[in-house]
Amino acid sequence: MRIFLSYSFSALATFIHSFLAGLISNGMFLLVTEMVITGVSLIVFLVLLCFFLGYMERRVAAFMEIRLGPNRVGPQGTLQIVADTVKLLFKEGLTPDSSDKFLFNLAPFIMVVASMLVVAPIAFAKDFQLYDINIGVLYVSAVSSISVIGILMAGWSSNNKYSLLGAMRSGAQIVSYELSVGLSLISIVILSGSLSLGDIVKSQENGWWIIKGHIPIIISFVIFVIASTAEINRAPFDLAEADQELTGGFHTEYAGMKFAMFLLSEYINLFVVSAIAATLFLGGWMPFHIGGLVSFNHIMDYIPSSLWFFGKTFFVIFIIMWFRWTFPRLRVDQLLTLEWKYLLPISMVNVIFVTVMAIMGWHL
Amino acid sequence: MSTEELKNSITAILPSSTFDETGEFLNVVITSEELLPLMNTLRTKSEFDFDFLFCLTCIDWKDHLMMVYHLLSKTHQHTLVIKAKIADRNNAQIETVCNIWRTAEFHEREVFDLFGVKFINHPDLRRLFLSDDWVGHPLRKDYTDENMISL
Amino acid sequence: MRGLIGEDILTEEGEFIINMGPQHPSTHGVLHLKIWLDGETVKRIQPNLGYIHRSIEKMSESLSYRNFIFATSRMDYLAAHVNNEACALTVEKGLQLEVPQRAKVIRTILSELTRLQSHQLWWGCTGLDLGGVTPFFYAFREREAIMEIFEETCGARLTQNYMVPGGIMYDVHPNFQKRVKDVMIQIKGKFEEYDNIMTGNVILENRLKGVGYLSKEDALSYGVTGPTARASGLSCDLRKSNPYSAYDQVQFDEILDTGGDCYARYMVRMREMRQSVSIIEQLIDNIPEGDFQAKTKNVIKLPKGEFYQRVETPRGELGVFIVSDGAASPYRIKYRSPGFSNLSALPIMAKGGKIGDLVAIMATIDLVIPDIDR
Amino acid sequence: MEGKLTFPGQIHETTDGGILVTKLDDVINWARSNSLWPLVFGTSCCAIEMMSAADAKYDWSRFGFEVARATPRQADLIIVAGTIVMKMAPVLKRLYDQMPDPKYVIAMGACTISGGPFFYNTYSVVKGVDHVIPVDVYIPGCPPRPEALLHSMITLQEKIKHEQYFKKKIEEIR
Repeated sequence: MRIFLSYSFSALATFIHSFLAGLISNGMFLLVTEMVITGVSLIVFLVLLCFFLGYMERRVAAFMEIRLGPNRVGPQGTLQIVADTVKLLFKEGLTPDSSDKFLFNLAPFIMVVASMLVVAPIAFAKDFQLYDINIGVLYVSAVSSISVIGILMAGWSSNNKYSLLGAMRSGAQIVSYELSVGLSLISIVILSGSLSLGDIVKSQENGWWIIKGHIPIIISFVIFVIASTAEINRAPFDLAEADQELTGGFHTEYAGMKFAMFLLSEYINLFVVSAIAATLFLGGWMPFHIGGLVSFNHIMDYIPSSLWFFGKTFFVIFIIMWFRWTFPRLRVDQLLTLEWKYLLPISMVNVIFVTVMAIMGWHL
Repeated sequence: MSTEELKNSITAILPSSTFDETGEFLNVVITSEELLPLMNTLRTKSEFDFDFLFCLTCIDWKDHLMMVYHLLSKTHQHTLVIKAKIADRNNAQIETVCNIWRTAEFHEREVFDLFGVKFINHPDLRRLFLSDDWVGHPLRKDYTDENMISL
Repeated sequence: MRGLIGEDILTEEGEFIINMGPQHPSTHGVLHLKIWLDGETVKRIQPNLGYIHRSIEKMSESLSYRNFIFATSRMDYLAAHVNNEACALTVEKGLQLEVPQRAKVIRTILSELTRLQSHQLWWGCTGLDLGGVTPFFYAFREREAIMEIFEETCGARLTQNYMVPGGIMYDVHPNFQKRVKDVMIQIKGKFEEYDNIMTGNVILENRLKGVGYLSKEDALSYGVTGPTARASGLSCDLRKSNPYSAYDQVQFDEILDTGGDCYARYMVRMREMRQSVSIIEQLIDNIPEGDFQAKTKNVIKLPKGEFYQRVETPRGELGVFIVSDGAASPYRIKYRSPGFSNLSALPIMAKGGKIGDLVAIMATIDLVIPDIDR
Repeated sequence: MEGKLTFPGQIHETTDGGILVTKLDDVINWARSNSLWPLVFGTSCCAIEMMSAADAKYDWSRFGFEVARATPRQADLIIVAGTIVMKMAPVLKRLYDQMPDPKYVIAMGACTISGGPFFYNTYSVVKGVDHVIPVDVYIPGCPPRPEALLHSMITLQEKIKHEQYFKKKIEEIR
């Protein structure tokens, strides 16, 4: 009961830890057991989350496109994605004859692992974080770019010209947009003075950075959302897949479960990117606080921190989906122009503004 | 230019041509060898200025093939039909006009494909609609095909 | 550079060849394009046709003058009424038949409705090709309303076969006028929505402006017609220059643009839709009473001779060339289809652009492959 | 008791593989039938009606069919929408071969069933797509209405629901 009232998961974690410690005496073995439990539950959680995101995407698309969307399989179509996944599981897992079989089969796993790794430092709720690395922001931006290797691997090993073109596009795209993502993350690091995601969330106790940081942080937020949409290859930046140009881009030759893993990693990436945006700019699990208004802040505290986190994350996810279903796709040179001529200079200047703001203490 | 003026001007250029005025347009019947010089004149000479080849096709009259060129001048708004008679059905060939009107390139490939008329100096004379190993030219009247079921 | 199976993926000149189609989402059917690429830049294109060549011309030679019209509905299926009208007009020209005024007006209204729905579908598919899925659904919403009118009028949604030599096959449904008026009010309200979702979009403008330039001279030389040519400043609207049916009774503008690029083609079509609405509104209250079909013999025989009729379809100039030897079926039929000539200009338009540009160009030429292949 | 312990009574071989197998089959059939991803493939008029079936009025996304894939590797279903001519037939065959199992084919419209309006006096039309690839469901019409296409896809769903994937696997092992 106390666990629920305090809205903190530390009690739950302590309970599980002490329960396991009672069973297993060996410290090393205990650690491994706990890791396995955490890992499995994380994967299950992410897969379920992707089911939901897939469903949400199709319903949001339908909503934008004045139609209904899946509503026959299960109540309101909720089981549609389950059906799709089970079907893909039992679909023939084709490996084309002329492909590089090892790389071809490895690529989807790299994609999924790369996107799952980024989940580690994210704080889902108060005291609910897998591992609060002290260089969390650095870790996130470093690990998230591993996925480009997966894409290049998939594109090259397929031995298909469309796949190769898609992979090349994606390589150029992710490497470029990484810069803007990094610079907009840095502006928060400058203000909060920490690379740890836990500390960054705590630094927003008296107001979220998007409110405290005035216009420069709003600009970084916008740049972050645009650049990370590009980084996770979603429309209007989905040039690597570009149905109408490259039929399927880097995953043209993938079938069955291997293709499902690309979908899985796409949705995990979507979640991760939105979660990072929510953590850095919108306060993560931190409730809506206004510095000085104690009673108001107390009332806000009654809303569980996990609800705050997922509320914000899904808000960002909805924005990214909204992009996808309203904008046409950019051309490949325009994509790079947007990054190198607009986003990068703007974010560089913005970092200077943020630094000045941080030194002068103009932020709230 | 009116039909009568057109007739006179063309007779001045090519006395051997014959005219047929029964239809909507003025038809000029020539032989296949006379085609290219006449077409060049019709395109370049400013009094004709036929700048738009709006239809190019062929008719199989069983004993000979007839190329039909529908010409239009956007500046003078007059229309003319040139008919070039190809006497030799088995070795049908005629000069290409695709250097004069670019649109002829595709139309001539179509005629080559379906009628088997060879266009001399055509830049890329291949079958257009049918696969390269197709035997025969289907729009000829004597074309037979075992897959073709007649009603 | 070598591929994994030891096969060169680049040619000796360092070109990268890809085959787009026959099955490819942006070729609008089964067109095959062989593309020589330098990186992402298109160096050369070779269209390869015939994947839907259905031998309509050969087939028509053994059909009667009443029957051959049905195949043209399947040629350019987005403009079936216009195609049927072209054939009917040619046969009427041969018979020297005067069509009743009522049939003329109804033909014109239906042709313009056809143009409207064709342009709407084009608009939706352009959005789809450029990567924005949503316009497709907005376009189809209004298109379905027009489809319902067609269905009520003649029982078919796409392949109508409603215009016959002498007029129209049956009289229109009593609801016709009311429904058309309702749909026109609906559509007029939606143009602004179309502009909001697509025309004003900065990404769309960047994708289309300056892309796929076609000069007026090239357009004329390649025989390009329709909105594609009019966007290059080439005046070629047959409804104005050679009016048929009831086009001489209505006021409308020939839409011309001088841009010559994809954006100009886009804008020409967007503006043409408004003109079509205006034409329909002028005619819908003035459908004269009287016969809907002139009397024709049961077996139509055209006199010996050649008959040519040009009409303006949503894609350009359709020519129907009938050669008659006096028998009950045509001796030779040639369809000069608009898409065929428009496609021949694709290689010069796409040269030097990116793959994404090629998709945009194909979208704005508005290709219908069965119309090209016949 | 020493020696072999025998099961008291008789073991009856169940004809359809027992409850576990049938239930698994039910699950797979449910998943497969509810997740038919069509290939973006249309040759002529029927393709427009196929697009109409995707639009807001008919909306095949209700059944989960809207994930149209451009690449045959990821598709479960070819809707052959439009005439197939001699030049296209090898391409269609290749597309079909490129699809992973299980794969289904719907022949949409008269042309794909028999050549339809292009049956007589044509030299290039394949008279029925079943000369090229096996067909599961035929829909007549020229072109069929979008409702008819939806009906055919629901019919295909019913057909899939009677498949016995695991039972066949077990029989293969035996």
